Formats: sequence, C-alpha cells, structure tokens
Amino acid sequence: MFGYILRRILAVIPVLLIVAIFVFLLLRLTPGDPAAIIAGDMATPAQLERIRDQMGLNDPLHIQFITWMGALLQGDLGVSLISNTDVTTMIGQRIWPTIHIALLTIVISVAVAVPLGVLAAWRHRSWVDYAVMSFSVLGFSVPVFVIGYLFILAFSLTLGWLPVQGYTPPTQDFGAFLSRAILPALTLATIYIALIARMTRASMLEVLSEDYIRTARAKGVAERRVLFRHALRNAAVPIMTIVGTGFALLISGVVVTESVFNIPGIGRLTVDAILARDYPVIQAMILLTSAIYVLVNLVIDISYTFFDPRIRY
Amino acid sequence: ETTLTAVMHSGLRVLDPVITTAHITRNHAYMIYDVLVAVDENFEPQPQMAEWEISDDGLTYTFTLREGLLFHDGAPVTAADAVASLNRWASRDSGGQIIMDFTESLEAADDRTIVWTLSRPFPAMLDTIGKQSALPPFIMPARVAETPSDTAITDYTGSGPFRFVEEEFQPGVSVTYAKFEDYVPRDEPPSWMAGGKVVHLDRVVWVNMPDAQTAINALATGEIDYMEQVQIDLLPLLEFEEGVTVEVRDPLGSQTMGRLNFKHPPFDDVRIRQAALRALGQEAVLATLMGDPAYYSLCGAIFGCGTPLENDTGSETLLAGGDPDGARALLEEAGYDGTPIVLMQPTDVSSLIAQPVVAAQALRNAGFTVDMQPMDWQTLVTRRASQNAPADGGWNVFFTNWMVPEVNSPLISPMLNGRGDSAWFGWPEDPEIEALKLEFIDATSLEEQQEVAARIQAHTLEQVLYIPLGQYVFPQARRDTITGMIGSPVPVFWNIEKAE
Amino acid sequence: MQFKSGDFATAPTVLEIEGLEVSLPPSSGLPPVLQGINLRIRKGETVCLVGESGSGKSVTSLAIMGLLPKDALAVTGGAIRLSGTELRSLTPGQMRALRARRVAMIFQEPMTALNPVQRVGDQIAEVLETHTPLDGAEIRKRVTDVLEQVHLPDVERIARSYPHQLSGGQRQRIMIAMALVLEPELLIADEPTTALDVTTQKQILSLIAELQARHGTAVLFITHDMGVVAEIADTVCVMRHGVLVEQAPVNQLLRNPREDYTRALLKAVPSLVPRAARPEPTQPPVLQVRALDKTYGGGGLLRRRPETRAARGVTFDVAPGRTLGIVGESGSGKSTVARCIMRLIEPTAGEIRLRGTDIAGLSRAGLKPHRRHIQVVFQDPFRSLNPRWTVGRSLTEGPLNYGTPRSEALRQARELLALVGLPEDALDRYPHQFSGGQRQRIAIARAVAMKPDVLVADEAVSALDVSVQAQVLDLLADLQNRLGITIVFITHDLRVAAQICDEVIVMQKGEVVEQGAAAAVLANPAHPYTRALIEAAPGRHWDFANFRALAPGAAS
Amino acid sequence: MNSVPQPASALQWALRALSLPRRWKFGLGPALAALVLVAIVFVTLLSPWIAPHDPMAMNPLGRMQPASGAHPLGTDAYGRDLLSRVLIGGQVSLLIGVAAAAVSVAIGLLIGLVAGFFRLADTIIMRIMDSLMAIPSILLAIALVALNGPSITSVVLAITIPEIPRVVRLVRAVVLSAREEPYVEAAIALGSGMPKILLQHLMPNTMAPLIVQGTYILASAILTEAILSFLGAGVSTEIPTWGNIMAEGRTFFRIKPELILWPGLMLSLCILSINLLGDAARDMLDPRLKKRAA
Ligand SMILES: Nc1ncnc2c1ncn2[C@@H]1O[C@H](COP(=O)(O)OP(=O)(O)OP(=O)(O)O)[C@@H](O)[C@H]1O
Ligand SMILES: Nc1ncnc2c1ncn2[C@@H]1O[C@H](COP(=O)(O)OP(=O)(O)OP(=O)(O)O)[C@@H](O)[C@H]1O
Ligand SMILES: [Mg+2]
Ligand SMILES: [Mg+2]
Repeated sequence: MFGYILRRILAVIPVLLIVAIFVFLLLRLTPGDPAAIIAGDMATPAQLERIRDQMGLNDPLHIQFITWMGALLQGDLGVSLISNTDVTTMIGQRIWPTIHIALLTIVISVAVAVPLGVLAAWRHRSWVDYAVMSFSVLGFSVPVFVIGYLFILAFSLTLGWLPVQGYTPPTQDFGAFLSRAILPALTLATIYIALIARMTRASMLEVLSEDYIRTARAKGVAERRVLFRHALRNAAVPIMTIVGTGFALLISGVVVTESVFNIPGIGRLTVDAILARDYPVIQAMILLTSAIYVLVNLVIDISYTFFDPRIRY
Repeated sequence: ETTLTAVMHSGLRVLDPVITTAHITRNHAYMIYDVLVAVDENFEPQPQMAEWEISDDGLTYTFTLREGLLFHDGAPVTAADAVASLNRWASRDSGGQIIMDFTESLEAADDRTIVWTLSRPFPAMLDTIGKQSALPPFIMPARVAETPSDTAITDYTGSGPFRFVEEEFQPGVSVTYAKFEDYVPRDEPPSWMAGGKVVHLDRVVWVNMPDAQTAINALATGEIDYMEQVQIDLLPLLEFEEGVTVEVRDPLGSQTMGRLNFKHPPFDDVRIRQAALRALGQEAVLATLMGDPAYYSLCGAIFGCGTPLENDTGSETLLAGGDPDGARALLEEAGYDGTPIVLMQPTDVSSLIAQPVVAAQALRNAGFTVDMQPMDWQTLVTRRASQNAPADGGWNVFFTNWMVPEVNSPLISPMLNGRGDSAWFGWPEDPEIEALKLEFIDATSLEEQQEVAARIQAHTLEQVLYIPLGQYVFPQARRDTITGMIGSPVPVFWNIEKAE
Repeated sequence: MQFKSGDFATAPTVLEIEGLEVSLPPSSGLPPVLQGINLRIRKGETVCLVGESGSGKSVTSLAIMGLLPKDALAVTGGAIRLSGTELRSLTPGQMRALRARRVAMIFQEPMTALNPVQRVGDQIAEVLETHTPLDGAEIRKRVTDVLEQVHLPDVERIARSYPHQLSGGQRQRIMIAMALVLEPELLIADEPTTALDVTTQKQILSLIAELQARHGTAVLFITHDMGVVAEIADTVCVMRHGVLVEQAPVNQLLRNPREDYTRALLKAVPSLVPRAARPEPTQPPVLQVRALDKTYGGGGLLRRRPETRAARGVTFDVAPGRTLGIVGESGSGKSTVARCIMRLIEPTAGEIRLRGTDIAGLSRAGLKPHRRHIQVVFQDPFRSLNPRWTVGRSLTEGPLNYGTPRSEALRQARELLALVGLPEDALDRYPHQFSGGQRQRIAIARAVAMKPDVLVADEAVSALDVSVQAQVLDLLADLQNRLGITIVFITHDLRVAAQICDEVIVMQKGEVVEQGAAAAVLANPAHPYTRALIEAAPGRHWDFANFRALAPGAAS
Repeated sequence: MNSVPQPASALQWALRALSLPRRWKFGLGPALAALVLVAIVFVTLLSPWIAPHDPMAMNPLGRMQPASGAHPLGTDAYGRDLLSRVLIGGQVSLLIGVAAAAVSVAIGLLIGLVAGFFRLADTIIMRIMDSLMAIPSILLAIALVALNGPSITSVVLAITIPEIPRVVRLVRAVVLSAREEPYVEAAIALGSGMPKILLQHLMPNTMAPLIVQGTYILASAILTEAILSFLGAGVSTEIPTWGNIMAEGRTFFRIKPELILWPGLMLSLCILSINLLGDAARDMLDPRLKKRAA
C-alpha cells in the first residue's frame, strides 16, 4: 500500500509532462495574440511585431517549449505576459479563496446531500424520494448564476443578513470569511447536493436489498445505524467518487460563482488568462490543476480501500 | 481614514501606459502620473506640470516645470525625466511620431527647462501633447522612461496625486492607490485633466466586478461607492435605490463603427462598400446596444458630435435608418455575386455584442450573404490582423468603438489612415486622405481646420473608410456620500470628497 | 443411541406459532409459501425443523423475526407469540428491542449475511453496543470470549478480519457468535453448521446445549443433517411444500415415522460405512497437484499485517472417473486448494497439472482452452450467481461460451433443472427468489452443464436436504459413470464422503495429514485428527435408513 | 362511486392501448415522464412550423416587451419573440445535451470497465484521465473551433473530453468493488471472455450511478454550451438554445425573469422526465428492486 502511494505520487511527474506538452501545443493551436492585448487597439502591425519579438512569441515552437520547460524544471513558472507579474505570486494570491470556498462547499454538500440521499433510498418511492428528486432536478437544470442571484436577493438585499460580494481570508477574520463565503458555497452546493444526493440514493438502493442489511436488522440495530453504519459504507465508493471529482472540480475554480460573488479565485484567473492568451498563466494553472487532480484522485482511491476492504491495488 | 471603493469598467492588468492604449491603463496612469500640459473642458491646452512659451516663428517651445514637483520616491522631477518620458511616448504615439518627424531637438536646458525645437510649425503641438486619450505623455522618472517602448516597465513610480500600492495589486481583480502626501496641486479649479488635482481621500481601491449585477447590488448596499459604467438595462434596479445617484459624467461618450476590409472582394469595390453603408441604419444598432435613447444619439459626424470639427456630410441614410433599396441597386450595379461576407462577432465584449447581430440582419436585408462568425475577442484580434482571403482565415467586416477624444481629429483617428498595408486593420489604400490630413496640419485657425475636416468627412463616407454608427455614453452611479466629482471623459478621483 | 429425553410438559412456552400463513403479493397469483403452520417451543426445548429444500423453513424463521423481504413476502394470517406477546402487533421499535436480545437468528448463508466492509469483531461488538450498557473494554472482552466459545483459532486476527478473508466455516461461526453473545430466550438457527467440519460442529452443538442448560434457551434448529437431529433434537418437525407434515418427539420420529415423506427422507440418509471400493484406476491421473502452496498477503496501510499460509505442500493425484474427497477442519485450506486448482487465485508455489499441462503459471488467455475441462461448484451459491441474471441465463453462459447454440443450451438447461429437482419456470426467475438449497442446485446444474473432465465441488450438497442430496449424488455418480468425470469433492459430511469417494485426503491447518483409499481412511484412521473427526460424526450410532440403532462396532 | 374516469387510469389505458409489452409495467410517474419528454421533443422538432415568429428576426425598437397576443411570452433584448426562441431553442440544446451525455457515458463506460478490471490498464488509463480532467473545456472549445470552425461537434467534443474522466472514475469505482464478487469468478471459471464479463456481468452494476451522472451531464452540457457560445467558442449566439437564452437573460434576471424562467422550465421538465425514466429503467434492470410480477 505504501509502495502504491509512492508510485502514485511519482506518477504525478509523467502526468504533468503529458499535460505540459499537450497544453503547450493546444495553446499554440488556438488563435490569439497576447501582444495585441498588451498593445491595445491602436497599435500598428510593426509595433505588434516588436512586442512579440520581445516576449519571445516569434521563436520557433520547440525553442519556446524548451525555454519554458527549462524554467519550469527550476521551479520557475514564468511571468504573466500581460501584467508582468510573477505567475507563482499571482496563483498564490488567487488560490486560497478558491480552496476555502471549495472546502466549505463540499462540507455543506456532503452534510446535506448524503442524509437526503439515504432518506430517499430508505423511503424509496415515497414523497421524500420524490422531493429529493425534484430538488435535484432543479439543482441540475437551473443555471448557477440564477441560484446565486436568488440567494443574494433573499439573504443580502431583502433580509440584509449577509454582504453581497467579496472575500475575506478566514485567517484574517473568520466571521467575515463565513459571512461572505456562505452564499457562494451554498450556491455551488445546490448542484453538488443534487448530484451527491441522487448518487447516494442510487447506490443505497442497491445496498439496501442485501442480506447483511437483514442481518443488521436482526441484531436489533436502530434503523438509523443500519442505514448509516451498514448500508452507507457499502454504498460509499461511488459516492466518494462523485464527492472527490466534484471537489477536484471546485478546486480548479468555478468562474460563474466567482463572478457573481466577486471572489478573486483561480477560476476567473484561468478564464481571464485564456481570454487574454496569457500563456504562462494558463500553462501554470493547468499544470497546477492536474497536479491537484492527481492528488485528489489518489486520496479518493485510497479512501476506496478504507470503505471497501475488498478493493486492493 | 477614508477609502473610496470604485468598480471600474474593466480589470487593470497592464501597468505601462505607453505600451498599451487600454483605457483602464490610461485611467490608472492619470492616478499615479502627471502630465506637462492638459486639455480642459473647452478643448484648450492648459499648463499642468509646466508652463510654456512659444517662439514667434512657432518653431521653439520652452516648457518650465512647476516648483515642488516630486516623484513618489521623494526625488524631484527634473527636465531630464520629462525629456526621457516624452521620447518614450513619442516612439509609440501616432501624434507623437508626427511631431518627432518635425523635431529638430528635444533637450533639457536645465533642471526645470525643456526646449523643444521643430523644423516646421506644427499648430496642433499643444493639443497633441495635452490630449487626454489614448496615449497621453505621462511623466516618469528617467530611469523608467529609458525602458524600450516595446518592453513593459516594472517600476511604477510617478509624480501624480496618488501612489500605486504595489503589494495590494491583484492583476484583473483589484488595485489600491494611496494619497501622495507630497503632491502639490495647481491653484486653478479642476477642469477635465487640467487644473488643481486636490485629493481628499486617503485611499482609492478599484475593483473589477465581472458581473454587472453584483456591482449594482454592492452599490445598493453601500459595499462600494462608485461604478464607472452602468449597463442601461440594469438602470431600473437603481432607480428607486435611496442614496444612489445615476448620472452621466462623460459629456462626449464613444463612437461605434463598422470597418470593412479593403483588401479582398467584395469590399475592394467602392460601390459595394457604399452598399454596405446604405444597408445600415444607426437607430437599430444603437437601440439594441443601449436600449434607452437618453444614452445614445444618432451622429453622422466622424469626428463626433459636440466637438469642434463636427460635420455630418454623407451620413443621411445612416441617420434615416438605412436605405436597403439603394443598397440593393448598388449591389446590382457592382455585380455582387453572393459571395458570403465574413462578419466577425466578438462574444465576450459587451459593448460590441449587438452591432454584428443587427448589422448582419440589415446586410442580409439588402441582399448580402452574411456569414456571421462568433469568436472571443482575442481570436478576433488575431484574425483581424490577417490579410488572408476571408474564406482562408481572413475577414470582411468587424465592429469597434472609440472614445470620441480618440477620433475627434484627423491627426489622431486611426480609422483615417490611408497608407495601405501599414494602415489600421482593413488597410485602405487612399492617398487622397493622406493629402487631406497634411492640409489639416497646415491649417492655422479653427475655421480653416473645420473646412478641411468637412472635406475629410465627405471623402471618408464616400470611400467608406469606415461606417460611423452613432454615439453613446454609459451613465455612472455613485453613492450620495460621494461629492465633488468632476465631469470628464476620463474618470478622475481628485476633488472627490466622501462623507462618512 | 441415546436420544435427548427432556420433558417439557411443565415448561413455559417460549414461542407459539398458530396458523401462520405467508404469501407472495396477490398479483403473483401463486399459492401461499406457508400455510397453517402450528409450532410450539418451550423453555429449554430444541425443535429441529427438517424438510425438503425450498419447503419454507427459512421463511418461517424470517417470519418470526419479522424480517421477510418487504416487497416479496408478507405474513397474511396466523399468530406468532413470544412468551405470550403477539409479535405481529409490535411497533418496529419494540420489535427491534427484542431482536438479538430475546430472539436471535443465525442466517443460512454467512457470506452474504455478514457486512463485507466491516471487521467481523466490530459486527459482533455492535450487538453489545446496541443492547447493553457495557463500555468499550468490556465489549472487547466479551467479543473475544464469544469468539473463543465458537472455537475460532487466532481470535485476534479473526476479529480484525473482514468476512472475505475468512473461510466459509469461520464466517458461519461469526454468525453463531453474533447470535449467542446476548444469550437470547429463543435462538433460531438456520442450518448453522452446514459449513462446519464435524469436530467444530460438535463443539458448537455442545455450546448451544450449554447455553440451553444455563438459561433454558429455546432453540429452533433448521438442518438437513439427520445425524445432528438425532444428537440434539427434543422434537422434530418435518416440512414439505409450505406445510408441516409431521411433528413428533425425536425418539418417536426416528423409530416410527408416520408420514411417507418422513420415511423417504430418513431412508435417503447416507450411511457412514464406506461403499465398496471400485477397481483401481489404470489410466494416468487427469489432475496432479504437486507441492501446492498458497499464502494470503498481509497488506495494511503502512505496516505489513501477518500473512496466512492457507495451503502448504498439498500434493495429490486423481485418476479419470474417480472421486477424491477432501475433508478437514474448517479453515484448513480446502477452498483455497480448490480455488488454486481452478486458477481463480494464483498459487504461491507448486504445480497443477490438468491433463498433463501445468496450468499453475498460465496467463488468462492461456487458461481459456483449459477452463471448459474443469468446473467448480462454489461453497457460497448465492454470491456465485449473478443477482441480475435469470437462472436460465446463468445456466447457459458456459455452454454458449464454447459454441453450443442457444436453443440447444436452453434445452440442456431445462433438463438439468429437472435433474436437480427444480421446476421449469425457475429458468426465468432470479437467484434471490430461491431458497438456499435451490440456489445450490442451480450452481451444480451450471457446472455440470459444461460436461467437464474435472468437477471441483466445494460443499456442493451441504445445503440440500437428504432426499435431494441423494438425487444430486446419484446424478453425479451417473455422470461419472457415463462421462467419466473426475470429481474433487470437498465436504464436511463424512457420510457423503463415505458414499461417494474413492480416495480421501484429510487436511488440517493447510496441510494434508492423511491420504488414502476412502475405505481405509474412514474405517481405519491413522492420524489422530482423522480419528477425532470420525468420533465426532453425529448420529453415528443410528441407522437412519432402517429406523434403528446400528449394531455396536459397525461404525468405527 | 365515481364514474368519471380518473386521469391516472385514462393515462394507463392510453399506454395499454399503445400495447407496450407487459413487462414494461410503468408507474404513473414514468408514464407521465415519457409523455412530457415525447411532447417536448415533438414540439422542438416541429417548432419551425409551430413557432409564431422567426426566432431570429430582430426588432430593436420592440425590445423587452411584456407578454401580448402577438408575443405570448414577450420579446427579448433584441426584440425577438421569446416563445419562438424557446421552442426552437430545444433543437440545439437537446442535441448537444443528449450527444454529450451519450458520448461521455459510452466512452467513459468502456474505458472505466477496462480500467476497473485490469490492474495494469488501471494505472496507465487513470493517469491519462487525470491529465484530461485538468484541461478546461473553454480552452478546448476555443482550440477546436479554431481547428474545425464553429460546429456542434466541436462543442460536444469540448464538453465531453473533460467529462469522460469523471465517468471513467465512477465506472471504475463500481467495477473495483464488483470484480471481487464470486459470480465474476464463476464466470471466469465458465470460460467467459473478458468482453462478456465486462459488459454482461459488471456493466449492469454501473447503471444506477451512470443514470444519475448521465442526466447530470445532459443538463450541464446544455448550460455549458451557453457559456461556450458566449465566449465565441460554441454555436452562434444568433441560433437560439435554451442555454444562451438563459445566459442572455442573465442581465435581466430581476427585470424580466421570464427570459430565464421559460427555457429553464423546459430544461427542468426534460431533466425531470429523463430522471424518472432512468429510475424506472434502473428498477427494471435490478430484479431485486422489481416487485415480483407473475
Ligand atoms: N424473496 C422471495 N421471493 C419469492 N419467492 C421466495 C423468496 N424467498 C423464498 N421464496 C420461495 O419460498 C419458498 C420457501 O423458501 P425457504 O427459503 O423458506 O426454503 P427453505 O425451506 O429454507 O429451503 P432450504 O433448505 O433450501 O434453505 C421457496 O420455494 C422459495 O423459492
Ligand atoms: N482472501 C483472504 N485473505 C486472507 N486470508 C484468507 C483469505 N481467504 C481465506 N483466508 C484464510 O485462509 C485460511 C483457509 O481458508 P479456506 O477458505 O481455504 O478454508 P476452508 O478449508 O475452505 O474452510 P471452510 O471449510 O470453513 O470453508 C483461513 O484461515 C482463512 O481465514
Ligand atoms: Mg433456507
Ligand atoms: Mg471453504
């Protein structure tokens, strides 16, 4: 097992290499010219050309790649083409809001969705089941921004309980952090609650017809314990997968919520960088997210063996 | 400590005001840098950092720096700093380039005196170095101004009324300015970029809110104090909001326009260009773009309405809502063969979304075959630079906006460059417009200038160098606690007071 | 033979069932599964419930527990009273409080009845946590005690194991421990010892007897093993087709069975006396196992857990058309050997020659052509049938793989079902709709359908009632005669071993301790363990088929 | 007591009249769901003939009109008829949603089965999936559109590629548990080949979570399409889709919520029906959940 973990952590290296090459090529395939964004509308073709030269965008692809990889191997992610800021600094500024909100979202989602899903499976085809289903359908099909706007309308504008926008680091003032992070987290959580609740329900339904559930009942174990201790753990593997991939997705930033609640997270950073073709930032962001994914997935995979001891690697 | 939080029209990313013409960077530069000369609300150049004297032959300009000017690092501003800054600016700005063509010498005579000698008179000299857009000559320390003009600067020391707080800068998210305590304002009352820049605030924070409704909500709850632009469709949300005022600060606004590609059929044929002009009407475009007539005006003048050179020769059909029949006749005459015209539609720039959609429909109405291709702005920016055939990665039409001060003179309007491949995208090859511009340079009085401008207007619309589609302005919104804002095309933060 | 001769005339009634009827949903249009069951168990009494597989024994016990599958079966009539309380009128909460504390049940199929993702120790501890105020340490101690009481070796390791890491018999003992730990008033045991070797079985039976003596526990014991009945029953009930056909004190029932069905049942009990030896084989062995070793790896997140050496140096040969019996202690590695021979797990060392080829090291693809020649009936019939597949689909899977046309395969399947005594409509039903014994018959039919050269049968008949068992054994014998199938027969039941095996090997702790012709090994055991095994065979002094005691000395 | 036919029984009668096989015993929910879904698809397909106006015809001077006789749902920010747009919007939306869901589930399922079953494949495939997961679909979409031009295929691909690894993970997770079941060993012993074991024994176990994931992808693809088209990397914003109608309505959320409400309602109804049908199908696949029918 220990060897497995080590192998998996080492696997980050080839994964990042593949991603690096892929992203590098992909970026160079997309049209767009960071020089143009820097120079603004009035620039003449000659000026653009000079800026491009200056930024090394006119070098042959392999030279650009080697330069970038060389710097990367020394831990240097480069400098933003647009703002001239160090990419590491930029990401450092922007990643914490995303991580904090992702964590809060996942905690809320799991805390709400799993019990809901369990309940729905337990009362299969009852009104609880249908209520969970309807809620999930809304969660799936209503655009995130609508949910966000509605929350703001209700909690900030009408009731005046919470601020409309912004972000305060929890390390600075936890109360302020919560009051600002709770709405974005709830907004994101609606989708995840929907998804996780449905997944929990589906998975629980399979498990509840198993013999060992009957055994647990024969032991006189309280129904709640039967559901949560016996059934849920057996149903956990797909649920964990959804939670894990969902968390990974959240960590890479959710642009819509970041916009609606004006959170300076990496989702916006990535999209802004893509729209500005700020190559070093895009490349760094994608490398970072894939590294995160590899690690989150490792955690998920290890959690499988915890939930289901029959799974071996 | 008073902090004013403002939501600007976009996020600040590029910090070098010479390398880019982006408005947000120019606005930023007005915070932290100062200028020698500035145009006031009557389009008159006024002294700012420097007074000037012009020799009688109109060839020598002597600028004398005001006393007590300091950079944010405490060093005094010297003539050498100014010369270096002017040189860097002139290597980028089109107006600056013209002046440099006529420049004999530009030197620092002593610490406070700059002597600029020309080889021939250039009546628009002060207008050009005093202009407020797109690239005004900001004064930086000489060590910074020595950076080549195609390399971005990394030292943000200025001598303006605010200091840039570098530690708190998050590109594209927020930027913080602190009052520069040692700044010595002029005594005159402020007027546009001229006059005294008296700062009453301790800090100004610009935040970028990509979601317009969030900004509106934040303004309503008092989390922010000021919004530079309010989308017209969202105005009803602020209408009944207590403590918030919506008003227009910029008297001129912007001009929206279409540009055709002269290099490739069908728009290499002037009749088909004219057909395109006739197909379009300003009202439909503006109504879709802005919604509320209070914030747009039909304007056929290429130099903008409300400017000294205003003239609307040739724009009758545009103002009358288009003339599809006339357009069709022209197409017929030119023998348009139905080749689809590639119309580029930027989808991520909100002030450019409506024009292509409305125009596509109008062009189709007049008998054009239109292939409207949606793309993000970056793709558009790359593609518009391509001189390939439209079917092969090139293009036929796209739309853009300029602030009126960026097009209000033939000397600065990029749309009136007729030098073929080195002209602005679209590449008109038009010696006549170049000749007209030279005539304009030589005009010494406003009347003479207006006369030449009228001919330029007529020529431009006849050749369809571009299609002006009217003028619009976004209102701003502020909390009523904010007072003393001066009206100007560039939003400035001096003179503002904030009540607690 | 000494039968128990308890007198319960004055003992208070613990369980009373009157006119119990259990039915499928009305929409099915089928007759009730149980009809008019009347049953009474008094304090300290052991009632053995025997009868045909599928006759409703498990359903009866589930009905008592109130655990019938919700959508499929329901009590539609009658009364179930526990010490006077009508169970059917209790609220779910009251019923819950009663389970495990006052009525406990040992389920028939231990693999599916244990939660696969919880350590078995925790599963037992949970009963205590739910019903007693004991603290953690006391609970741990009690768990260890009860595991020792059911004679599990290496209690520490077992308590820490997950069900899939235990042998069939070990799991069954976990179930037993779970049911006994609170010393209930009424214990329902649904074939609790089918997966146990006779020595362990004997210990378990005496454990239950002890409990009974101490607390006056009433026991409802469902079994197929008439030997066990003879050993432990006070009263015997015989069921068939959902009806109780006969109910009598054990003495009377074994001596003078009233009903024809009971007589038939008893006549089918195989004798412990080995059958006459068949002529020595002349052909070379079809299966040769040489020095087979299997070690289950430790694992553990950071620290390596100790390993289990489940098989060590197992060596044997089987000639074509012969039957090899493997008997031995539960957990001695019998199933492990079987799974190695099948190459379902990788042997750690050794050779397995099937028709001359060593298959121990073959790849998945390399194995494929050999698969059809060797088939297995798993110890755990339910899990080995895909719950989403109809029986018909499972039965035809193998033949279809080797090119039999579908119609032909279906025809065969139907025949086989008839052979193993299942109705034809079983083809369209799903495994969960069958009783334990029925599932086992399906599994046998599936293996036989392949007409293999070698059939490995892991406890293939232990869940069958003796009459069906006899049919199935006849079926196997017949196949062997006709097709020359070689059978490796793993069993706990020495009677069965005695009747069908040519050779027998005896395993203990992963090693073969004795090996030889069945007659020799069973009649004159050399190894002390073998001797203990035979000593422990239940009812070995009774001649069931003739309703009388055996002449002394005949069995040993 | 009551001789008026109940709607429920009328519906069941109608279904019976359609003579669905008897095995397909629907509850009322799934039956209604099927009906709604069929209705939506029908209306969407026929929309060019049903729609009262040209969904692309603008009228800049008649923007944002409230509901009226001429425009039953009012007009949007370009003065286009909302009803016509919502009706036709289903065409592209459903196509993209269904295609994205079908493609990602199909490919993800296949890869996931293999990865879950073979240890070696697992290590390699899952690392590739980890990398694919990190590519933002926006970037992918821009690149694809640059390569192939704007097309529905590009959009579906851009949405599908980052989605596949998530499906793979899910399928693999289920297979990892299921492959340890003795019935899989039994199938191996019976000589069943890998494809058979994967597709017939293991795949049914993945159905329940896949139905959930699939409907989620369907819905999110429809919404993502709008985001892509607003970044110029999707289908033209001229062509109405439920996604871009809602996205265009974003600004008017508080002023004219109908712009979001109607397409949102259509989308929700679709997702709800698909979910109900999916559940019914799943129950049918799992004999243990099915009530025993004669
Ligand atoms: N869930 C179910 N759905 C439908 N029929 C069932 C179900 N469970 C059991 N049955 C049927 O009920 C009858 C009685 O089954 P039961 O399990 O009680 O048999 P049994 O006497 O315990 O048999 P065995 O000795 O083989 O375990 C059988 O015919 C079986 O097919
Ligand atoms: N997957 C596994 N991991 C670890 N240990 C195992 C595993 N499977 C079996 N064992 C251990 O190996 C030993 C032999 O098990 P096996 O199943 O072969 O016994 P058996 O002879 O078939 O017993 P029974 O008659 O009870 O079925 C037991 O001690 C068991 O706990
Ligand atoms: Mg049974
Ligand atoms: Mg075994």
